Amino acid sequence: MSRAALLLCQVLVAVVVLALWQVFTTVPLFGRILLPPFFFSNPIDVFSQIINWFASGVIWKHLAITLWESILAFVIGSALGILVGFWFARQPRVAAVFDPYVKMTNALPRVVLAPIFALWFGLGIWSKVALGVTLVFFIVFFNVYQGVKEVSTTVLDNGRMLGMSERQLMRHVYWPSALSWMFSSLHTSVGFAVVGAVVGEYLGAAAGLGYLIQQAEGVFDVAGVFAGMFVLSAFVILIDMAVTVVERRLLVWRPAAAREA
Amino acid sequence: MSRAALLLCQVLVAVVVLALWQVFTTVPLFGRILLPPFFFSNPIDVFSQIINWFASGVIWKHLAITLWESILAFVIGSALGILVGFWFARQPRVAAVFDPYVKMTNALPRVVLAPIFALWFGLGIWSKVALGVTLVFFIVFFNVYQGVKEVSTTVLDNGRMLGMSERQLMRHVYWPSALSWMFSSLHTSVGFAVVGAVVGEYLGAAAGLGYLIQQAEGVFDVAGVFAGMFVLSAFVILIDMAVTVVERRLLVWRPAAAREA
Amino acid sequence: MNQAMDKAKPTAVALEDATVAFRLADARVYTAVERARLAVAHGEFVAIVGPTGCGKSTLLNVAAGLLKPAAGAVTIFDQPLAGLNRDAGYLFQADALFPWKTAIDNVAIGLEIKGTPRQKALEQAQAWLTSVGLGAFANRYPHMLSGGQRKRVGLAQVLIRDPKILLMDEPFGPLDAQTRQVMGNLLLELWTADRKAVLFVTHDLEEAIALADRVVIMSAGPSSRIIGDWRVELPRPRDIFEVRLDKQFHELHREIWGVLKEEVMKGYAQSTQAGGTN
Amino acid sequence: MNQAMDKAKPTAVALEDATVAFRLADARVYTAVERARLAVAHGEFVAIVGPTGCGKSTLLNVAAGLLKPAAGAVTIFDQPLAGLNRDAGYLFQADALFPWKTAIDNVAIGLEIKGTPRQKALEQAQAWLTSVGLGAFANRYPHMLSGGQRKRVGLAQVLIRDPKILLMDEPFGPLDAQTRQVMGNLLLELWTADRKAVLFVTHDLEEAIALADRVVIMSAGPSSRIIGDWRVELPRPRDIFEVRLDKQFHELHREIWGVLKEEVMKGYAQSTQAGGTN
Amino acid sequence: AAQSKVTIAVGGGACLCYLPTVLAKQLGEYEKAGLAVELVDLKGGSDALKAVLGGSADVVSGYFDHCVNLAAKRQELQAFVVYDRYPGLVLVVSPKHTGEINSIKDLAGKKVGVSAPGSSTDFFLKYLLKKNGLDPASAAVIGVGLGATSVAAMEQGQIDAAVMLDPSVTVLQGSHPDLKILSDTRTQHDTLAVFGGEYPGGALYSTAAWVKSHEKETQALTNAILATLAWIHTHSAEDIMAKMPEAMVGKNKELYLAALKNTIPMYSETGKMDPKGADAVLAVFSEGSPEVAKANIDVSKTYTNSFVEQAKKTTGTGSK
Ligand SMILES: Nc1ncnc2c1ncn2[C@@H]1O[C@H](COP(=O)(O)OP(=O)(O)OP(=O)(O)O)[C@@H](O)[C@H]1O
Ligand SMILES: Nc1ncnc2c1ncn2[C@@H]1O[C@H](COP(=O)(O)OP(=O)(O)OP(=O)(O)O)[C@@H](O)[C@H]1O
Ligand SMILES: [Mg+2]
Ligand SMILES: [Mg+2]
Repeated sequence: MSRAALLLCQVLVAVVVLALWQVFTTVPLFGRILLPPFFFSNPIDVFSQIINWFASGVIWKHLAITLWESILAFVIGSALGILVGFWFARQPRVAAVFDPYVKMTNALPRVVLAPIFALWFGLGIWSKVALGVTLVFFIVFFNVYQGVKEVSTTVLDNGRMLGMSERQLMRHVYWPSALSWMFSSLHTSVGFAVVGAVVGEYLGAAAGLGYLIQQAEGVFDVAGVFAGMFVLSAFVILIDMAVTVVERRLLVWRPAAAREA
Repeated sequence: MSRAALLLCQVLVAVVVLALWQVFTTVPLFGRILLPPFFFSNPIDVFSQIINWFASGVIWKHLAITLWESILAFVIGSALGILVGFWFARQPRVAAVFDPYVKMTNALPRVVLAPIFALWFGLGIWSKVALGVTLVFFIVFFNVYQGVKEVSTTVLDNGRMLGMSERQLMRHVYWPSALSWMFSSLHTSVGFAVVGAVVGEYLGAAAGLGYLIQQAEGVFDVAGVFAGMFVLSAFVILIDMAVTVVERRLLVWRPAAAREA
Repeated sequence: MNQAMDKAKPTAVALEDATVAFRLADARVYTAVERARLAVAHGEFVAIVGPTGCGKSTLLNVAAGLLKPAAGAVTIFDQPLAGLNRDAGYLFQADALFPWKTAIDNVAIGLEIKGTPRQKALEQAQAWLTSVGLGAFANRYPHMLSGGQRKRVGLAQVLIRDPKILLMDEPFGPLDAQTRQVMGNLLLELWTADRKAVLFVTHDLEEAIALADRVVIMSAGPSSRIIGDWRVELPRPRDIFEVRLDKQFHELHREIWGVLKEEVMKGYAQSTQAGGTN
Repeated sequence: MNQAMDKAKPTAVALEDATVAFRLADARVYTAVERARLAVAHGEFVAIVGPTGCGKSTLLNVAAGLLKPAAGAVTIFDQPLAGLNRDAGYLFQADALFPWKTAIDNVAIGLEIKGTPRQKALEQAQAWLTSVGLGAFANRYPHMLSGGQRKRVGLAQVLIRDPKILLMDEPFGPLDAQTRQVMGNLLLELWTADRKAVLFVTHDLEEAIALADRVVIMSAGPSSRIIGDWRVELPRPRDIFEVRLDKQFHELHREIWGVLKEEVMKGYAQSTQAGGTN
Repeated sequence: AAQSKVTIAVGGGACLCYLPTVLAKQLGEYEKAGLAVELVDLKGGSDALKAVLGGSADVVSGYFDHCVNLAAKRQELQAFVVYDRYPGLVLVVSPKHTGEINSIKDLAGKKVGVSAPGSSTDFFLKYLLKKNGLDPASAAVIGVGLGATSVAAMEQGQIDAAVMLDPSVTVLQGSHPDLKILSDTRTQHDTLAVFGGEYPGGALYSTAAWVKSHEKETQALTNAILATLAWIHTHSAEDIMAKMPEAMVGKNKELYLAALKNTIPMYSETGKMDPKGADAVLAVFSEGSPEVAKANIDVSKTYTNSFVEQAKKTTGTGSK
């Protein structure tokens, strides 16, 4: 499929979804409206809200804050996840001892922890970053941990026989080998970083898209809520593209995708 | 390290953490209490609360509901993630077209969607399950998708030359090959399933641990909040153990972990 | 050098001026095989010999339908090949066993795919493992087997399916000389009983002559071509070991070896030049 | 059969009654090698030959320190071996290149690890690639190379480090006869210039005799033992091809072959019995 | 008799302002009235309301102001029994900033916490600012939630002041006896001063359609609440606490008791809507939301006192 055809298909999907959304929220089918507008608004209202935001410029401040929080959460969370993942994978004893605790921590509802984050990090961006980090960290951690353990034994033995120190093994064997695991987790966690930031704002903030969404929600302005989520999602795609570019660069050595049947 | 030594180390870690917690919340250090008990309670109170819950038996009902929600969310979310992951990996065109939308959806803050879940699934367990599913699904999906694409080309070609149909390739090649990817994501998502259920309850419910936690929070009973989270985490370990048992069984064919240096 | 093509039997595999090119990272193109012309009749045993890296595996991949030639055509039993070659069994040069299946399951899968009941497939698989000398290793996973044992499991995996066309890429490479002969005889036996078309890549010229009806020589890469095609007129049935004592065998060996040696040295010189068709 | 052990030179690798056992899935134990006794003097070239699956790779793994023997001792330069054998370079039987490095980077890494500046390491790596006939393939990733080409990159990767002990597991397996000889001569040249201890696994008895000072024969598994140890008294320096014309060569070959053939047939019969030491 | 099932969505069950709904269940008043009531706790009033609009619950126990707010969205909601006569919103100054802020006028340019932007607390703040001659937008509004987060923010002085509800206010008062309060609508005095009449807080309401089609249930609910209100005003705070579920009281009984004592005067004695209060609600919201201001809302449609009056006629309860 060419790039143009692909783009066309993608746009088509969007158009169909939006059209269905518009129809289901406005035209009664079988005597009732399938998606009550009070809960779902409708695409036209949502888009006019988005345009309104951008036209008036109010959105930029909020968007900038949320993006900044997301990026920080993403970078810090992934960095920690990668570091701890490598560390655990290379120190099986440490891993064995802490394993249950890591899993327990992963199951803590972050929303409940919000007051503690607010206490420690204040009501500014850092409490939101912290929330995002707690989501991103675990996703990346588990994958990197597994990725390092999946290194081919032969290749690893070769590295060791070539005289590599633990650090050199890291750099020349474990790291490149775990990369595809890592990137898989990064694609997942981009979304979660944003979710963390927004939920954090939602629990207490002075600005940001989460704040905007909450404000809209408070006055039952569903169009505003959806508009906020849309803007958010669009920017996630941008961050994800950046991740993909890095991924492509780092994984040039792979055989091209499996040949078509 | 023997099993006994390992267990000892694990208990030691717990003891140290609990001791520090107790000290920091009760004894002033450098003129101030590091962890204000108003936000952190202290281990003794938390444990007496837990014992109280179990002694009086009130916890069972809530625990049962939350566990049931978590397990449903985990099973449904993983099943969907695996199915869609496989489907996308095998249908590169479908994947290319829907890729941005999947990523956008992953970035939607679930908390904001709670009212819609309530609308569709009612206030019973299913709206919580839905919330959990939206977390679990993406984690599993991204990993399975990547896992299927990582299948060794030679082994895949061999399967194809042996005359396997697409379904047989699935069963004999893609599935076993993607298993370790899948299990890695399952370990992550066990925690997220529970988080989803609890957050769902936290946002609106008549029972469940999230409900207990919310009530405790409402009256500033931090011990209750922590107690709830503890009970939760403990049960996550149990679910995770079940996952590990299945994993061990399905992955018997792997070479034992890399030899020690 | 007698360019041979048997017109009586149907052609199982025919490459017609097949050219294979690989795209390299820097957008350059490496032509591995150029205008290869090769026809294997049904029931014919063709050995391919050539210097390392000349394109033997590439040729088999083309015949298997795993690689599409950039130019030229591939026909299988006179049908143009689209997609995979469903009539062929392929023993890969690299390790291609399913690491998650035991030896016996690896072998049995070839039958199970066709719908043979599992129990029966396992019985036959056990018989096949025994023929390749691995009867006692049925329950081992591939990583618990030695290199030569893995190769033999692979051999059994391909043979159990009884394909009409056999593509074999150095099947006896990691085996000792003695086991090689046992396996060679096994292969010949099968082939004699139920004539298949065989494309057999090997580095052992003696083996090639001992086994094959025709020996095909490829030139050194890049742009490797088929530069020789000898018919081996030794009588059948042959015993691989005894056939080596035949005088005709030695003559043929000397003749082919002369061509081959020259070719290898040329290839070595070529590929050594840094900055060549990298 | 002259059991040989040169007492003058220091011993580079010594296995003393090394027994290697693998735990199988069902808690049974498979004894691959039993009480192997082998001493390789510094500067000695020892070839190991044996039926497939007898335990040759296992023996090298033990000498490399990758496998701990269940019983017996391993000493390297008269020091008991704990952990990895840091003096050894190991060319693995299986493909062990780093798939994420180009051919030249794969070779250069051996030097970079020691701290050689990258530029210098690359220059030397290019020189090594050229010696193994791959000067023009420096920028290829392993998956873009043929089986024989990958093996040669691996060879260069090991040789560039100039290790005191060389462990080589079928290094020339996937090469054609001609390239094999070129590589063999290259190896001999290096070894002559700067005598190393070499442990060389091969299935080609002629190659073993042509290259080695001693040829060691292993019995068929399970519980494989070293059953023969021949000193090759052919004069040095040797040309691999010409040495085969020597009369002594043929005598030795016949002698060893006799033992080996019997052993292989025994092994084949043993391992075929289903329900054996599975 | 077969009991009818009613699901009540509570907008945050822990808030003392919703106590009568829970207490009625504890006292068994619903059963006496012939209802099987399930209480479902939601995070906030607006979530409770959405649950009702979405059909997963029947009746909201939440702040009346949502009825007015939603009238602007052409959603017809109707309150039928009001159990809080004061809203219970308290404007508190952070202990760290006591010195700087002495009156509402000092809030200009400060950071003021509300439970969430767009919530009742937010509108209350804007109304107060306006009433004191300030621009409603002159204070920076920060969402801090209702619970521990808001207490933390106040304790640490991350915000200068906040609109809070009980028990948070009592918690702060406990640790800071000199806590500065700018407006305390838990009391009759401040409520009258701010709104010029009783101001409806918590109420039971549902969609007008539901009320119309479920008169029997509505009446039963009204009766139950009225009975509970009567019970509250004839018993001590300790008695009330003893009736409440343990999980809702928590371990800190003194705190709960103190908060409860602060709150008891808030509970309505009649269950009736004061029409002036309803107008005040509209005024408050018109201040903060142009949409409400423009909507031409007929407030009288958003509540009905007929069920309370009916209850009085038949049982005589609630008329103290
Ligand atoms: N994916 C690829 N990209 C680029 N070049 C390739 C690729 N695969 C193979 N080649 C090149 O094509 C040529 C032929 O490769 P092929 O594997 O067919 O050799 P071969 O004859 O099988 O060699 P050997 O005996 O060593 O296995 C080699 O020079 C190799 O480097
Ligand atoms: N991990 C393992 N678990 C169990 N058995 C093993 C394992 N590795 C090797 N073996 C067994 O040990 C024996 C020796 O294996 P090894 O790889 O040393 O053979 P080899 O002499 O190198 O054979 P080849 O020439 O085929 O490479 C074989 O029978 C093999 O099945
Ligand atoms: Mg090849
Ligand atoms: Mg071996």
